[in-house]
Amino acid sequence: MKTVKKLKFTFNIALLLILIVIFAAISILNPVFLSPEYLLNVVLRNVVELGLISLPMTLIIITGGIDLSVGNIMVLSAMVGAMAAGRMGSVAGVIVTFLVGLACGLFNGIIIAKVKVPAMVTTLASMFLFLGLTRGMTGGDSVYAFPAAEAVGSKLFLGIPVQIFIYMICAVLFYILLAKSTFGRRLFGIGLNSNATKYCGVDIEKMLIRIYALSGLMCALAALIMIGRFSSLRYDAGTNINLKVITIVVLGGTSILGGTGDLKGTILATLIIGVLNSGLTVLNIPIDTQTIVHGTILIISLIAYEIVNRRTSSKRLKEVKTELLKKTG
Amino acid sequence: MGETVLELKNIVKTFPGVLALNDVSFDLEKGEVHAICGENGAGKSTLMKVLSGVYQPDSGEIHVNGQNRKFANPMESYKSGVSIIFQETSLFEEMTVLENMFLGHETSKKTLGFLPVLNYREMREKAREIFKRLNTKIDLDTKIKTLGMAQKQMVEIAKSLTFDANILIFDEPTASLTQREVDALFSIILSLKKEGMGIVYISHRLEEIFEICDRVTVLRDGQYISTKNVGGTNKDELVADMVGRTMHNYYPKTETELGDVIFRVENFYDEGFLENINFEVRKGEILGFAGLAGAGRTELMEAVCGLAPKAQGEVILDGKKLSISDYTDAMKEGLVYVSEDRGKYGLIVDMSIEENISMPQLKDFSKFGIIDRKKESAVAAEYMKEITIKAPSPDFTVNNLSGGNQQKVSIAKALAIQPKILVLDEPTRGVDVNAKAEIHKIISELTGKGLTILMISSELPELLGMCDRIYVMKEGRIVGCFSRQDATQDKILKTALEGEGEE
Amino acid sequence: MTTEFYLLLFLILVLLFLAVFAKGFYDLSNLMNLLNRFNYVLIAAVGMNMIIITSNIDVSAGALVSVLCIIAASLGKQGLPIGVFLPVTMAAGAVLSMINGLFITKLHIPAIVATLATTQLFQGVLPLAVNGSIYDLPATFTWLAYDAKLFGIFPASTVLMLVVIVTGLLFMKYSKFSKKLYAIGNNKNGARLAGVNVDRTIVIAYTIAGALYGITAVIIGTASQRVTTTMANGKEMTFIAAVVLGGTSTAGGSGKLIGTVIGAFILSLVSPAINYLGISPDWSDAIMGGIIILSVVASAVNIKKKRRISAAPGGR
Amino acid sequence: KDTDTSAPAPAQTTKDEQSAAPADQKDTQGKKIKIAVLPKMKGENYWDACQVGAEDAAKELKDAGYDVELLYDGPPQDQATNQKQVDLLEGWIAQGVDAVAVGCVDASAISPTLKKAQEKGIKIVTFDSDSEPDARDLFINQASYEGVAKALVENAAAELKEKGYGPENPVNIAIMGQTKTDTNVEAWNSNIQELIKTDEYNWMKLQNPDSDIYYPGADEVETQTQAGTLISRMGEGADKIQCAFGITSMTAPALGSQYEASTNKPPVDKIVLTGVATPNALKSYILNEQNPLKFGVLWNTMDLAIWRCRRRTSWRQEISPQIPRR
Ligand SMILES: Nc1ncnc2c1ncn2[C@@H]1O[C@H](COP(=O)(O)OP(=O)(O)OP(=O)(O)O)[C@@H](O)[C@H]1O
Ligand SMILES: Nc1ncnc2c1ncn2[C@@H]1O[C@H](COP(=O)(O)OP(=O)(O)OP(=O)(O)O)[C@@H](O)[C@H]1O
Ligand SMILES: [Mg+2]
Ligand SMILES: [Mg+2]
Repeated sequence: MKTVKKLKFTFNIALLLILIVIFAAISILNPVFLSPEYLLNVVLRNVVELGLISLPMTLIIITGGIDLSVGNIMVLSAMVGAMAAGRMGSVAGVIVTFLVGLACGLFNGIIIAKVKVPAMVTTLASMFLFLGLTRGMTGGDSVYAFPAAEAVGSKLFLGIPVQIFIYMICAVLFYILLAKSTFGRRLFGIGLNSNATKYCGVDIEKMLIRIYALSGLMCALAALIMIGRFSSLRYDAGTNINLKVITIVVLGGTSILGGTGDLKGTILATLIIGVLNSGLTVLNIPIDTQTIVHGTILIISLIAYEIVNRRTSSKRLKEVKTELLKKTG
Repeated sequence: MGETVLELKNIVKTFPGVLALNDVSFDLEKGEVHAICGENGAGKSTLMKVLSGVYQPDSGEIHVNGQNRKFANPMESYKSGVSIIFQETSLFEEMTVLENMFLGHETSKKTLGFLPVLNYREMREKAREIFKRLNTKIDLDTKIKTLGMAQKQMVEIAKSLTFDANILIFDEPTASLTQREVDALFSIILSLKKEGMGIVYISHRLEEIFEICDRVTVLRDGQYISTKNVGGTNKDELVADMVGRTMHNYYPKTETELGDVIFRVENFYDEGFLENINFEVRKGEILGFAGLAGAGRTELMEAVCGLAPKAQGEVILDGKKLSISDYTDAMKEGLVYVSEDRGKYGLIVDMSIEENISMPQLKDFSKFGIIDRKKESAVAAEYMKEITIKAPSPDFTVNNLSGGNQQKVSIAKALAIQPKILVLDEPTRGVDVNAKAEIHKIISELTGKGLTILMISSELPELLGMCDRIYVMKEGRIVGCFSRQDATQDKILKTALEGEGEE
Repeated sequence: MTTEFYLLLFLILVLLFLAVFAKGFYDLSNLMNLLNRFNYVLIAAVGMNMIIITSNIDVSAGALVSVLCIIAASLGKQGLPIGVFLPVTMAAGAVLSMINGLFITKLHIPAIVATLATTQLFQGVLPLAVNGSIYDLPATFTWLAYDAKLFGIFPASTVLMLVVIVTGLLFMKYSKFSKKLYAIGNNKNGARLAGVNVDRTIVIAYTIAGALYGITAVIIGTASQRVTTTMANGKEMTFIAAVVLGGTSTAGGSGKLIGTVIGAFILSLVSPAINYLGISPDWSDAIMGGIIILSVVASAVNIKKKRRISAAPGGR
Repeated sequence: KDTDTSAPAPAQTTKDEQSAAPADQKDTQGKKIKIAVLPKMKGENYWDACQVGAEDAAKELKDAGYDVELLYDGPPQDQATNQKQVDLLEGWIAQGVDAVAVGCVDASAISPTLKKAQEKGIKIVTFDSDSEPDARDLFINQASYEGVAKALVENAAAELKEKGYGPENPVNIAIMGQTKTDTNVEAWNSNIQELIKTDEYNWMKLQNPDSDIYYPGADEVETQTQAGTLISRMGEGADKIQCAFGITSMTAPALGSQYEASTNKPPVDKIVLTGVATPNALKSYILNEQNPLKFGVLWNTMDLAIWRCRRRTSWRQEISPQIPRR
């Protein structure tokens, strides 16, 4: 793992550089971008939902899994929550939102862990299921925000949008969880070799169910923020989110094959996507071109990662052999 | 002997940072079985992969049947008469036996004069013929995943015979076979030899070399060392060539004073796998488990350690009945299992030594769920010293260690759990002579410190050399028990095959 | 019994159910409408099936089909007949999809990520290349959907589909190439050792799939006189779902084409079927999701059972 | 402000209003004016026509001596969500544009951002589909909600009667909307449903709102396939549908084209198709005698956009253009 860690270190620096370059370029081209109000209220605020979901998604991808249904969990939980809020008040709305998110996550987790259906297949199917449920239940109409959602989605605290604080707290917690805790270590174990991890006495099924459920909960949180921010939400609001979140995680240097990755990368990638999204808009670059920029940056980073990866591992292998030779004589 | 069918001259092969083969030469005659031996990483497999076109040599020449050849891929070498059965199986689990045998060189006929269409009938006939020659029956349309190890091996051999090869290479074919299957394999090798085939045979089991080989070539660290007639050498001499020094004691068993019965398994049972298992072991004892592949030894030990959820029965440790529902429970009680398959179940090879060692009991290495990396490192360093793991530092990635050292890491990992009973499943599989002896020494020392060891092995000499008592298993039952004094290779084999013996 | 068998059984039950409860479902016009939908899903799913068998995946399929729709339309707009724009679109599909294959094999980027990236390129480049969508397409363009009817009944796209299925079934059984696909999906290294040129095979699989996407694009595009730039975006999930429902494992190496055919048919059936039952088509996604989940769960449980039996000693 | 003008103004209004622009010339001349136009989606002909119109208008204004910069962007068709619209709006607000014209995907979702823009002194015009009334300065309603619904139902009824239907021979109808969040389309939809409850039209029946009102979403292929299913349900008889309304610029042409594509077409003299779309999109179906799509409510969105740009200097009145009829 040491090689991997060294590699991550350099890759994160590369990400940071990309972020700085993009940031600087946009600020020079249109100084409006630099206004603190725009940075806080638009640039950051707009990526909070994506950022929140990409945290648990990083964990899931590290275990070698994937969740294609996150966006749809979001909208389903927000919708049922909003319906409940309409009948039973705001508090009930929040509780129901989280319960639905949790239930969706558990549903995915149990099928993946217990029935052993591949994550990609399970969440592809549940993507259709959750999307369809939302669509069928609303008949295509919007659901509307309720006070508790507005509190996290459209209010300020100390002049800064509330959701930014929420994101920062979650990011720190997830960082500690993944990088420092026993839970995180086990996640890496599962991603690198789930059999061997099981033979270390780790209950893999429970771990997997937990992270998918956690993902469901984070989706519910993001959903509250989102519906609060927009004051209403339609059934198809989540569909684009699924692949976007995966893009962020992968851009952050987490291997889709599982076993390597860290949250610093994911957080940096979230910021890059945020700056790009809002930055290109201020530059009046049409949405289509923005899509190309996203795709290109993803490809460049993948290629860069591959090159860094190959270079480091072959260099490392050489070092290893010489070290071994010295040691064993 | 006959004509030379294969000649490798001055082969050099480097990988990034590794000189895998340094000026190695080798030749094979018609109708001979030529062994290659050497420690792990000596370059045996690499040499054969160069020969069969998997790798291209940096320099050197390959002469097959008198012609100078360069193979871009294995298919080319197959077609010129060299067939290889790789160390790691290269079968396709979801495909049928027939599809596997002919993959990449299917016979086809032209339909409409131009469209090549697979000719299943011809392939089927050819396959049947081959299996008749091998004296085996396998349904050609079953998927590989439903076959057992031995049958898979048989398919591999059958596959290699689908080419009109006169040179056949076996790279450690017996690593996952047991005695009976090995015997069957040997009779096939002998009959192929009679047909005039030249056979290259790679194995870590020196006994096998003396049983069927004519000549033996030794490699060490990618260097050619020697070629000898098997009749004119002996085991010690071979080993000396392999490790570069003379070795005397392969089984350094130290006699220890046995304590009272510490661990008992009673009426153990797992539908379809295990039947009425009873055994006991005394403190400090090394208890062996012999049996053919699939006899259920691994299954038994996994079940006892809570790794098979459906098994039932009583496990009594220190007079206390344990209730074990999963492996975590077993570990807590001091019952620890070291898997036979290092890469798959034993270690997370992409993690460092310290991370592997702490993995089973992360709780002990953490405060409030946060891992104490200093403690991890310190504990790992201790074990590295204790059982001499050759690695620069505890944060060294396991992947970069040699097989023997990897095995030692998995033992260290088990020891860190502070076991009372240590279960070692095939602790020296695929490990070279030198490392093997070291591991045996570690095992001996551990019992000296009062640890009790259950050891599964398919190598009878190892069991005979190391164990105080040996149980024999067959089809999920214990069919015999021998004390160190009574046990002989013949008796154990007979019991394992026929199921009789003193119970 | 195989997954395909159970699926077929399920399909027959559903069809019987519809015969009783969905009045008018078996009207010729509805059946043909159903076929129309089935045609394009299936043809793309055949390509997707090949890709998934090699244990890769293509999430760019939807965006790519959108690109191909526009290519077809921009040719069709000039009055070129289908005899020209179909092959050209297929060729374009082959080339663009080959780029995916090259990304994956040459740069060693996992398929899902590589195609995720190219999705964004395809989606972005399109609106730049054509400003807005293409309208007022001539009768030569819509000929396939409007006028080309075999025996005055069967849409010609159905003929295209039948050709693809029959060729596909024969190809998967009788070609050397198909064995390579399965071999790669099972054991990439093993395939390499058996002399299979893994990279080239994967690239070819993507290329063939791309050509099939071309046919799908033409069927989708010619359905009306306008072709928009986002025509098929998001459809990749339907294609993948058809393959998965048909019993092909996303881990690769297994799965039969006939399963994909049945899977695609079941998925195409859902929306019209529930509409004829008096339910809003809004529920169709939920029902599709439910069917896929039930199917994969059932076969996973089945496999588990089987494994247990064959692992019993003595039973070898 | 009151948004609904029930009587459609005559088409000539457009021409008359041209003279209004120079009146305000003094306060705006010399100053750079940034006008942003945000359609519901890009890549769909109705909206693409708006873009052409907007560009023409911008050019015209430039020719008239104004320093106008036009920003035109919107979500791609498959991502016609309020999130995208809000993202774009935020960018424009930050740049300090002078006016924004929006066709709202979802009225309630976009209104908070529109209000924020208003607070910054940006003039907000909505067109096609309105926001919440207090979030904009002006709503340009191409056609009054009742007007469109009335035109559709009136014409359909006339046509149906020609084909032998009437109070003694009732018909079943179906409606194809797009999504439930389109303010205008939903208003037409509910007006149609109101109208067919009146004595005059109560022989036109919506049997089952669940299965007979379609919401295919913004997806082109889904729209086509659902239209196909609908066409296959049409024909003679009480269990069939005789009249289909496609009340968006995507669904009306889809009905036309799916009819052409259908095998075993329901007889042209037994069913009626109609809808709302641009003239170009329906032209060929209307011209085809074999297609039951005989009329549609048509208008020219290009003029709509021209007009909007021109109007921005004088906000005084609400305008409704004529609904041209065939
Ligand atoms: N693809 C490769 N890349 C880099 N190094 C390699 C590669 N294959 C083998 N090596 C190295 O070449 C050396 C020889 O390996 P080889 O597999 O031939 O050993 P072996 O004698 O077959 O050992 P074993 O008994 O364990 O099978 C080893 O040091 C090994 O690490
Ligand atoms: N050679 C084989 N042929 C068929 N099946 C096998 C073979 N080896 C293992 N199995 C299957 O694996 C299961 C587990 O066998 P297990 O590994 O417990 O036996 P073992 O005695 O430990 O064998 P080994 O010596 O390979 O470790 C058996 O029930 C059997 O079905
Ligand atoms: Mg080897
Ligand atoms: Mg075993």
